[in-house]
Amino acid sequence: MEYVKGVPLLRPYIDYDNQEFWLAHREEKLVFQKCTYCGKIIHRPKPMCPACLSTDMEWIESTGLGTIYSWTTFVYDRAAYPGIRVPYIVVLVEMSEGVRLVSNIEDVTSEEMYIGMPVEVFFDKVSDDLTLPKFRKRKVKK
Amino acid sequence: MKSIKNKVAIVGIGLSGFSKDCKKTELRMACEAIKDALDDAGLTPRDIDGMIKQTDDSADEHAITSAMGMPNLTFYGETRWAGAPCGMVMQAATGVAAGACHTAVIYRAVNGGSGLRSTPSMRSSGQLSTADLLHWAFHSPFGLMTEQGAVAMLAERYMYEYDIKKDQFGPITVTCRQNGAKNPNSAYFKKPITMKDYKESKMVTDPLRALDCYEKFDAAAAFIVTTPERAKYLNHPPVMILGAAQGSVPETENMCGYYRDDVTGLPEMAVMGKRLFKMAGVKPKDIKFAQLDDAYTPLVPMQLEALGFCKKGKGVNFCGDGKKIKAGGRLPVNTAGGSLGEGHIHGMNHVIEAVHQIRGTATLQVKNAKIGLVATGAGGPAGGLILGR
Amino acid sequence: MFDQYLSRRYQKFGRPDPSAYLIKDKTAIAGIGATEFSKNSGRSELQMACEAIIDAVEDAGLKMEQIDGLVKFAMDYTDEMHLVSALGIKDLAFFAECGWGGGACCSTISHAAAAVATGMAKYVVCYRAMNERSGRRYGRVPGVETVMAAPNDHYGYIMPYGLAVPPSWVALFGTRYMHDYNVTAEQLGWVSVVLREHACMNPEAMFYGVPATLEDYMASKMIVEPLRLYDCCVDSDGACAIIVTTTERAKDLKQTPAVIMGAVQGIAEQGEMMTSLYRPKISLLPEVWYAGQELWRVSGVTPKDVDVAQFYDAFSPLIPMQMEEYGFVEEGEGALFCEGGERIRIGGELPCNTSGGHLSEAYIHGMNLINEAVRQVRGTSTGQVDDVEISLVTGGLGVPTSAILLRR
Amino acid sequence: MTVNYNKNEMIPAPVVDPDSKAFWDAVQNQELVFQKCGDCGRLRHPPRPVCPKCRSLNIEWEPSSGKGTIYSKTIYRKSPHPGMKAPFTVVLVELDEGLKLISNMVDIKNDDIKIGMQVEVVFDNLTDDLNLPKFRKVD
Repeated sequence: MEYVKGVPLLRPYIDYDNQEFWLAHREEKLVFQKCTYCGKIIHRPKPMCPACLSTDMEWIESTGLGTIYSWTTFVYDRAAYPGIRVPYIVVLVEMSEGVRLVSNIEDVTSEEMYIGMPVEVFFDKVSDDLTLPKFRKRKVKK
Repeated sequence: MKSIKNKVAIVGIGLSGFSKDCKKTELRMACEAIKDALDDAGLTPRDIDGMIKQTDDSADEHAITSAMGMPNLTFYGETRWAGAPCGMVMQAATGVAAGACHTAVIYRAVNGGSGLRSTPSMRSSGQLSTADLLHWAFHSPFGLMTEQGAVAMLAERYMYEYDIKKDQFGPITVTCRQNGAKNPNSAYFKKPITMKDYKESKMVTDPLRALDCYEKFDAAAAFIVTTPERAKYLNHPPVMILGAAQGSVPETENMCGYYRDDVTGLPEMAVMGKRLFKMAGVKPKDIKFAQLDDAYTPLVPMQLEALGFCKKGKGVNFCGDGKKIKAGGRLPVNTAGGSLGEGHIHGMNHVIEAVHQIRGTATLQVKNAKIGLVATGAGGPAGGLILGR
Repeated sequence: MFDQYLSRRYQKFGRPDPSAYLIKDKTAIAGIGATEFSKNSGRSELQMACEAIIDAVEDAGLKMEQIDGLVKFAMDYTDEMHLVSALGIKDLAFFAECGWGGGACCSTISHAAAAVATGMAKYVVCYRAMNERSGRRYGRVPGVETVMAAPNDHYGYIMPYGLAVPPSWVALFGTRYMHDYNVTAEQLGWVSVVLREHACMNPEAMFYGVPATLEDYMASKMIVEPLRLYDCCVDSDGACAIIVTTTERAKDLKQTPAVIMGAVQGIAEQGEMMTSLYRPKISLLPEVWYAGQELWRVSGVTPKDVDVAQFYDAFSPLIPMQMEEYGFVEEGEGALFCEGGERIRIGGELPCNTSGGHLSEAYIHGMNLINEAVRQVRGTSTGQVDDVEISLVTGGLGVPTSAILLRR
Repeated sequence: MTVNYNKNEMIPAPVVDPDSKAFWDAVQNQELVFQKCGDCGRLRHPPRPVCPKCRSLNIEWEPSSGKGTIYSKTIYRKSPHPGMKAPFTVVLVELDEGLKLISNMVDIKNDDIKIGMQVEVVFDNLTDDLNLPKFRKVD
């Protein structure tokens, strides 16, 4: 993926509910919220567990493994984020923890993409203060 | 005449404390206040099928239904402006009375004190609207950029027309603070003030002193309304909605209806009040207590006039030295302290205090508090409620 | 959590009894109004709103002084207090807002109907005015400052990856939908082609006189895979206004009342503004299913009884997806239903978007669809369906949705 | 001047939309004009697209006499904007035509501004492309 210099990077909004998620990326960790009370794993981070209304949450580190649930390719520059050169692929990854995540996939072309493709996380240091979890195709041992 | 009178009841209330920095997101504050209101009523999130929010709030229906596990809502909407608390109750009540939903939650959560108040959402008013342009373009180039200044302009003329002397608004804020000093949830608990403090308070926008104006806080509040039938099975005796009304007239602008003949009248409050009393079938003399919009002291006498508690121009006389508006007076006002004496959450706490009064659970309980009035949105689109048993 | 929806069990317990539903048959749409639809209106949104409301008031045969309620889109840049001043509305007794962009269109009707049914107001105007083409276009990437705001914190999870525009959000659903149910591009193409046919009958439509074939569709520019240009709605400037009152009052007015049988809203769990990607299954639209269940429950009719439908069509895959969730066809069979176009044409089994819809008439956040549904009931549409008894409109998708059912 | 501007900061300029453009264009040409209904002749301010009395969309612009009285005022003790130095007074002027307008006063001390004072319009040339209508006491 090629970023266009000079176009502002779009960054996450970090608040009290989600800061652990975003700050973990700097240490190259992907974490998800887990309800301490009922054990439900949640993404996106929430202030309260929707299953039991507990506000006691912990953060667990993800295995980083998942499969492609859906994807789309940006081919037309006027209907795309100008900070990334088209074509680029956005994927919806289903993680082994059972939660989903939006991200990019690298080193794969649009023609090679398919739903169900196994992927694994890596961390892309986009700028000094922004590291994003992204995905690569993963070889599955038979 | 069809009406929602006696068809809808307030059955649950939740109110956070008032903090200068609560270190929580507005979403979390909203969820906690709603949970408190549900617990108060004896309901769970799955019982909720209606939701009304204030347009400017960042915590929206999606975020709350997802965070709290509400499977589906069938009636939801928004109201804007300072009249919102009563307007939101009215909007939810129309949904319940029309059978579009059964049990609705109304909430607000604002990080006003910590300054973390997020910008209004893109889908509401992230950008100035055409109408906002109209409003601000004719004021801000001349430095009129704050609510305080906007209200001061009304107050100055009000004083001129009715020969009101300097510091005559003081007893209002003193009364609110004295009420708040007895309320453990108040930001000013055990911190009453006297007229001396008021007179020493610094002038901010003449004629308003700092103590004439509310302070900002981080706070959240929620209420739950349902049908009287369901209310029977819940924790508290229902607080019935006897009247609910909104009002807006030409040349209403938020805190600055400058372009009409008389700027001191709160005409939107007057038309709202007329409808409100008519629906409830009562008169101002039947009202045992009133929770009035006290974001700025001059708005209190103006409301007393607009709502018919006294004649035009006599509001300040009515407030006098505070005797008539104290608990035990002829018309106890803002018995928990209101915006000036409890804390500012845009009038939501006014509704909650009215519910406490009717339930008989207020810290400064008014005797025989069978029927009370709440007004919100003085100096803008107005909302009002008359609550009773 | 989602089990109730996935097992398609609608929780009727605890819902108000249909006999308590005061909106059905007792409320009606008495007037509709609109401005022209264009690429550049050349005037303020406030003026557009005023013009549409004046048009609707005249259409109903009312006087402006009689209007005592306003329901706006929360997103609309004109607000009720300035409209009251501009139009000289004397005493506004009811005002409310409905959120979520196009999801609000039928919501406004639901709130207005609740207000008139309970006596809180007599004549309520619902309106939408947008210079969406000449002003701020939704198809473009929002500014950094918008992404950084709390109400849009969900953007933080998608924007840094370049998932930045509405078509791409729908594209993720579209990919999965096509995968799950073996949907072909041609099947979606028929939706676009038939709506264009309908627009060519409607002189008010932006695409009047611009027919398109399936070949044109397939050749149209890929915007975000799998969405082509012809899958996307037409950006437009315009305004619409609708007057809701009681059926009793409407009978004394100028037009045949379009009687409201149901006006419902739906907002389901784990929703997000157009990116509800974290649900167990995303090729479905749970809020639509909920709205549908509620609509059929309160109105007492079934999808079979509907003569003509205006489905919210910001993007073409949304029409077959809605047909499934509203129960017109089985799950996964929507696209097959649209194939060839016969069934959704005027004269077909379920004529859809008879004025051209958002794809080909104009994109006024669903309000132009309501106007068309009313015209179908009155018998005055340019794409009139024979003997319309019952007419359906649905609200925006991927957001909290809404729907109304009208009858003669 | 009763408003002292901070020359290093931006001065808050009006935002103009299609409804108010004619008003602000006239101000740049040192004219104060008000909207007049092209059909019933009713004057109105601030500008809006429709006549609230007869709902006509026809608009004319009528030059103002520029004369009026102070209707109300407030003094900002703390500045709400870095471009303007406190204290300064904002006035609500009632013009002889019966319309009201928010503005500032020139050549007068804050404490000397009184309700009922007779005033007339002057144009304060703040920058090359920004004039604002302000008022001066008439003796």
